Amino acid sequence: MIAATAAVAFVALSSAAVALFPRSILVFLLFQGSLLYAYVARIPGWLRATLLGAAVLVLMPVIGTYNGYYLEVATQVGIFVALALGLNIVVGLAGLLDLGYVAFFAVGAYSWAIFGSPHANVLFGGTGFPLPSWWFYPFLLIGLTVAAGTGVVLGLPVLRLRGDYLAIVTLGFGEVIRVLANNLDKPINVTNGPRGITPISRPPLPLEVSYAVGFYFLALLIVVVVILVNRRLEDSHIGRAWEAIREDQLAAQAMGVPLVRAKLLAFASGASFAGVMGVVFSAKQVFINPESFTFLESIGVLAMVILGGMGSIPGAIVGATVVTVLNLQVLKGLSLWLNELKNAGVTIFGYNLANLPTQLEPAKYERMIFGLILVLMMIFRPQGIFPARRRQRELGEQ
Amino acid sequence: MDFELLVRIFPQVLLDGLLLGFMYALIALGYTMVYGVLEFINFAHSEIFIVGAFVGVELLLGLKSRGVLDTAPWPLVLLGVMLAGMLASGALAVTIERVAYRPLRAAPRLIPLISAIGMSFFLQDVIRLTESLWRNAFNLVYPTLEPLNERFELTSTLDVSAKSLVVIVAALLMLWGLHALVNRTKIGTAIRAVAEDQAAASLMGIDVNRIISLTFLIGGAMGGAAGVLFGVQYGLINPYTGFIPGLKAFTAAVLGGIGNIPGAMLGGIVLGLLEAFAASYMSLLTGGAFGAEYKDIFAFSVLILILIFRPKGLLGEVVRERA
Amino acid sequence: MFEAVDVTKTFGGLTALQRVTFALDGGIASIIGPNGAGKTTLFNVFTGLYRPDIGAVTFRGRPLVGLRPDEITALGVCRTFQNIRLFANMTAAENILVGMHSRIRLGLRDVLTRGRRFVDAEGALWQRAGVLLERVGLRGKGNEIARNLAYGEQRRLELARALASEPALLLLDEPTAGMTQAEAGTLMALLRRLVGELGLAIILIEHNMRVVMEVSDRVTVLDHGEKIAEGPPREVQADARVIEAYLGRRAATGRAVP
Amino acid sequence: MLALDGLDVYYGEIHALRGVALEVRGGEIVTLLGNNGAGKSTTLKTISGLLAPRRGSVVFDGRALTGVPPHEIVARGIAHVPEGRRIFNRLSVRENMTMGAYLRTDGHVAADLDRAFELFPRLKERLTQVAGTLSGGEQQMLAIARALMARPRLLLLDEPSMGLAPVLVEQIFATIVSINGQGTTILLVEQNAAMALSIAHRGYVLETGSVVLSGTAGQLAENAQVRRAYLGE
Amino acid sequence: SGPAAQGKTIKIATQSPLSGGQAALGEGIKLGTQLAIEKFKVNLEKAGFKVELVPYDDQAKPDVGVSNAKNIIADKAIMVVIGHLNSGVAIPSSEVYKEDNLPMISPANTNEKVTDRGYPNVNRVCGRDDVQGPVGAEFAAGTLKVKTAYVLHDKTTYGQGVAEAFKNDLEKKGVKIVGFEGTEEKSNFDPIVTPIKAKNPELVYFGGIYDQAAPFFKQAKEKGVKAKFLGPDGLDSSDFVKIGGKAVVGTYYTTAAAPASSAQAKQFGEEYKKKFGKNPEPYAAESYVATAIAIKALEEVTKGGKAPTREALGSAIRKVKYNGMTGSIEFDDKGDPKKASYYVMQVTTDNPEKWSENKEAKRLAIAAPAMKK
Ligand SMILES: Nc1ncnc2c1ncn2[C@@H]1O[C@H](COP(=O)(O)OP(=O)(O)OP(=O)(O)O)[C@@H](O)[C@H]1O
Ligand SMILES: Nc1ncnc2c1ncn2[C@@H]1O[C@H](COP(=O)(O)OP(=O)(O)OP(=O)(O)O)[C@@H](O)[C@H]1O
Ligand SMILES: [Mg+2]
Ligand SMILES: [Mg+2]
Repeated sequence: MIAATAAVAFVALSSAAVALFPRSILVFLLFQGSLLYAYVARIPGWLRATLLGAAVLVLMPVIGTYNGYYLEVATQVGIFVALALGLNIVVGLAGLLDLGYVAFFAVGAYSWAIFGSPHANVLFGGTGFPLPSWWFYPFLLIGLTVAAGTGVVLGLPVLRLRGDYLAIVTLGFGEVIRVLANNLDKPINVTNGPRGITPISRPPLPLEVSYAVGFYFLALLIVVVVILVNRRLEDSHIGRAWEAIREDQLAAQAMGVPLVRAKLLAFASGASFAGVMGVVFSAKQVFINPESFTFLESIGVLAMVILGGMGSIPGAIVGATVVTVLNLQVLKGLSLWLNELKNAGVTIFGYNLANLPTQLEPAKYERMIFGLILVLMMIFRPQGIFPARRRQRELGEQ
Repeated sequence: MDFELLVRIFPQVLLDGLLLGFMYALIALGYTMVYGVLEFINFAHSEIFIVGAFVGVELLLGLKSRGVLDTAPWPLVLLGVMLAGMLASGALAVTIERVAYRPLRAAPRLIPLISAIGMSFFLQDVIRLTESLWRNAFNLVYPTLEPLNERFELTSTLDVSAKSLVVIVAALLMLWGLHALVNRTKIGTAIRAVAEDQAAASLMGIDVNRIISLTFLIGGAMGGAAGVLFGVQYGLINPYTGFIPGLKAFTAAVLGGIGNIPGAMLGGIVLGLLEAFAASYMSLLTGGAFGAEYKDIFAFSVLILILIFRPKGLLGEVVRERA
Repeated sequence: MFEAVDVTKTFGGLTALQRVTFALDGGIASIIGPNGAGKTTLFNVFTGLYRPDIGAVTFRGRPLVGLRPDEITALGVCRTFQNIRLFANMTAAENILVGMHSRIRLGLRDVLTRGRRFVDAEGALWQRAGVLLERVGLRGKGNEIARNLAYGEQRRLELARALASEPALLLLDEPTAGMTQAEAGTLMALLRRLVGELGLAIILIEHNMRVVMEVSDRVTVLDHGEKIAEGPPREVQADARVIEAYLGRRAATGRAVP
Repeated sequence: MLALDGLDVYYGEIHALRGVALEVRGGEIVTLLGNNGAGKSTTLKTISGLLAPRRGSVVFDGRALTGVPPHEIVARGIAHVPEGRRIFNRLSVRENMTMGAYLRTDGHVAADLDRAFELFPRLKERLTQVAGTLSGGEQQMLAIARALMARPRLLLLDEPSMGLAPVLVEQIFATIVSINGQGTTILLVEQNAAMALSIAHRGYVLETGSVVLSGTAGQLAENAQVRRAYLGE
Repeated sequence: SGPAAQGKTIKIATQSPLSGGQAALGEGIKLGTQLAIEKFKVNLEKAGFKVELVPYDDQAKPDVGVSNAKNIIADKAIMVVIGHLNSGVAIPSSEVYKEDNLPMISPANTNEKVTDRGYPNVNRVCGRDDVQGPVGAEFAAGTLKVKTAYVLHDKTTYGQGVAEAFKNDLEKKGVKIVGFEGTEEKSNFDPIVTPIKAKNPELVYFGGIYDQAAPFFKQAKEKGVKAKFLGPDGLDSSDFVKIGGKAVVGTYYTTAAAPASSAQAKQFGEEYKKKFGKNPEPYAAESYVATAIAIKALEEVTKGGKAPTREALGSAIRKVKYNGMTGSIEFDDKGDPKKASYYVMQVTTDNPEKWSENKEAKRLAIAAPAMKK
């Protein structure tokens, strides 16, 4: 009862605080913290669902009207949550280390970018493109299919490989896709090379909502579907087969698990999530070029999965949220705050920050702190934030 | 397609590829040593490598500003600088293991991988911070050791610079030394024993932690030496320079069969040759439709092909899976 | 029902199996032989993990050579491993459910829609897992992580997992290794029940001679990859070559068999 | 020589040893019997320092071993042949043997090598073979020979007969007796109770982490409970 | 001083990569802006405003840039953004700025698409790829009179864009292109140099930035390539000779920044060095100019102590006539400089301290192309 009151109060107060102080990153963090609290607190299931539902369906868009930046952060969190959940299947459940995951994201993104922009005219001639903007919606499916197909095409030859050999091949594949995107403006101009493709059509939205809100809900909707699919897969013979492969591939096969088919399915479903989000990403950005699909991006998603807790759905969600929020919000907020102190000429320990040499500009060291946080998290919580838990089941024992 | 040209530059391209390959091989040794013992990819090795390069450049710049760089005999200078680089990188590698990997030894394999990635980010910016404060610049240029720039014309279409020869000789020496150490000495045997079974090794009286530290020391020192040679060869370094060669070297290590020292060498050379031939020939062969920009695609595609047919790398032992 | 003809397998220069012929129509057949004789290798050939250089293996008239291990399991041949290979971080019950994989007739669509069919089927699977656990004496351990089970329990869980695939032929590789004599006895009783109640055929690799003598209908002896003897337990036990290569003098002179 | 007292050992939450106390005197063969999971291996691992007890003491030659890392315990004269042999598969037989003598700096290593080969002539024939390709019995011999290279005064053996053909089991037990005859004290964990009791001087029976029975080998062999549970009668 | 404005803060934001591999260039943008703010803020301060710099690190990643952009438009005190380094970040981020009419002045984005979208808030002070490339071609064919050329670029928007423009124009002028390639390589150019040497062109053009161009030219020279070297304004940094040494003396580069021997440019270089202890990176000068323009426009819209609005500032920027070290700048209706002066410079010495003494080889004034429809 106390927990329930606390949770409701926490969420309500923190969201009110965001409305009052729309620019305070600390307050917004508090709001995010309240959601996490509502998730872990010992409160009735319906209350948890109501609180979280209200937060993401109502409060977040409202907050977005006070400060669009938060909605952007939330949308990007959504994109990365879907990516992390996809990679979680491949790495967390099936145990296949994929270091080139972002390639599938790229495939999805380019599929809409090419046809949703005038660029396709260069490719096919004529003036028929961009496709009418409602095509965006069918393309969610097309992007999914193309990415899944790419997953299968990559998977077929390489899934024989184990462990780090697979890792290096996927890394290579990721690079191949990126370099291809960067180079396929010649001899035929498919991707427009480094100059990228723009303008990419945005989908028509119902009820005249703004794009910011529209993309937020779109991302949210996809995340919900992805979570649902993820849970159903995980909690079935397919998910169990993946885990068995992760634990002992030879024994799994000897117990009747068709290795190639199961692995391909893992690759394809992981890839398809990335593909869908790629389509959304390209429309949201209006412009894409290969710089969004580097190796570091793949590493980032992997860090989310492991930080959250390998093989765990809540883990992947929280991992993606933490890394994204850390990168886009906390570290940025920190350096902006330090910058303000500096501009205001605040003195600490007798040292006037205004004299801080430019070498020590806080904004420059965000990645250093991110790296440090990764190391510390691994050392102090190696199992991840929300490690996978085994469900207890009723069995047919008399 | 200009066939005559293709033939004419062939020896030079071969040499270019070999040189690049030895460079990769040198860096790959660090990955392979660590992988051999702990079975994990030390992503921070590229920074360990580049720290060697930075220590080297600082020393050379120091010597230069004191005006002794051109008077001291160059082999001595080079050797001294390399030793310093090796020491620094080795010490750094040992420290990283102590701080960021040892607490995670019992954790699943991907955990130290992420820790290593974090370390890699962290170190890049620490190097940058240090150099920014110290020199107010972090793109540093290696002072030239003039005698090393000399070029020898072997034929009218083939020439080689002294520094390239130094890289090749140093790489061969180090590879041979390391191979001998690991396979012919008691310490080397202990390293292999720890690699296989840490608990059993400790029951032999082997101090597992010390052996692992030693492995990082050796791997790091090799990285440091490679860093200095890299700087001498290519001239320009910054804190982020290590990343791509590091990735390539790691690829080379895998290609050769990770954990295998001659494999690292072979993998490096194969990758170097692939890249060199792709970069030099791609444009010639396709009449300009594809160019040097495709060299990585070509290299990675061949890598994938090789691994499909030899899933444990070129020299990787097929560790048999017994049921 | 099961037949292997002229199975030969070499590793590099080493001939691990040399023209081994083996047939079984039911009951329990044991394979014994010195360490390294090729017993486990024979199992690996039977279950598709190794492809023989020469020779044919058939089960109910179907050739097995060239099939993948999972296909062989689906046909009704399943095994346990000499060094226990459970899915260490999954629960005991989940281990068993993986064993049922080849018998599950649900598609991706059922999984994603989670309809009636799926829910019913899934419920039945868990139900059956409980029954199997009980059968091997692991009642109440279904939700334990496999890694945390005691060694003997793990051996029995492996057996349950193999049974979950509803095999007609079960291959057991040293199932009593590391068990006390009493525990081995319990396991033997279980095996005999399985043969009796389910009509299962079993091939058993064992070094525990007491077990071999007690449960086998027939014993095959391998040495250096070749079959050196075959027949009823008593006969084989008295074979001079078997004593020489495998049993040792003490066993032959009739003193306490270990 | 070795005394354990009130040992409590945990694997995370699992309480594996509960107040185990036992003693091994110089020159003895002492055997430890018990069902699967009784805690026999855990006991040996605690002695050799692979596991740290939460409570209780291990005293060897009058000095406490608690908190001493495994490699130093080897230096004090205890060698442990672990469950499942754990030889170094990728090292040659000779290299495995040199690892056994890792800590030794005296000049008698070569002589000890010859002595080990007298005991196990089979190993001498396979000197350069990669250990992973040895047969099971040969691997077991190697594991024991390797431990002897440390010149231990106390040898801990964990199920040396597991997975071995009967003829090899006989050989191994004969070897244990002969090692003991040359002055090495032995603590033997065995599933094959009959064999173990036939060569041991004394024995202890463990059940779910506690010592429930102890006595001379003869007494134990006569004990009804032991006969039922471990001798299979 | 206008009491109405008393205590009001005007923030000028920069967005550029401050961490990661492109940090050095991104930092140049930030520092150029910082210098300009300190130098030109007096009038605004007199009017009662406090002027602050807010540097953002876009990590050269589009998603980070966009999220920063959202944060920037939410901070109502930010009046203008100076940035970005990468067109790939600038284009999606400026979509966000446009939502709130926040003016952006780019010091470095040469991609045609940046301004060709015709947004009223987006401007740039740098040249366009399709202008600078032809300037180089004009010089190569007209002045150097080369017959054969080899073109290499760095596979970035900038490098490839300018290289392609250069190549196309050069071909039209009848020069034979013996090779056209891209590379992401940063250290080892051996395999690229080998065929160049064999083909023996009269000119080698590198479309890209000094940190790649210098090692490339250096290795080419050392390997015996005898061609003349030419490149775009990415080479305009004293680090070019610091890295390349003697080997790159004689290299030509095109730039919109006036020769540092011009009084303004010289002063900028000295002040920059005094303040930050190093020579300006490429784009530092452009950022300085962009900031100066922004401040000039700010002075205009705050006349009489009025609080500035983004919209007003946007149109004020379009009206600014600025004469600085990159020549006189006036924006056309797309936000491109109406007429850009270009200089072709030649490196005269390997002493980085004397970078400013590089020789002017040619001067050209070219108008930006009108918006394509
Ligand atoms: N994958 C492999 N590669 C090379 N040699 C192998 C392989 N598998 C088995 N062998 C060799 O084949 C021979 C037979 O091995 P196998 O495991 O079948 O023996 P086994 O009869 O089961 O012995 P044990 O009773 O000790 O388990 C041995 O010499 C073994 O080393
Ligand atoms: N690594 C481990 N993690 C968790 N629990 C363990 C671990 N090793 C052993 N145990 C548990 O500790 C208890 C004692 O195990 P131990 O290995 O000492 O038994 P044992 O007497 O040697 O049995 P066996 O005859 O099967 O070898 C058992 O319940 C076992 O499940
Ligand atoms: Mg076997
Ligand atoms: Mg045990």
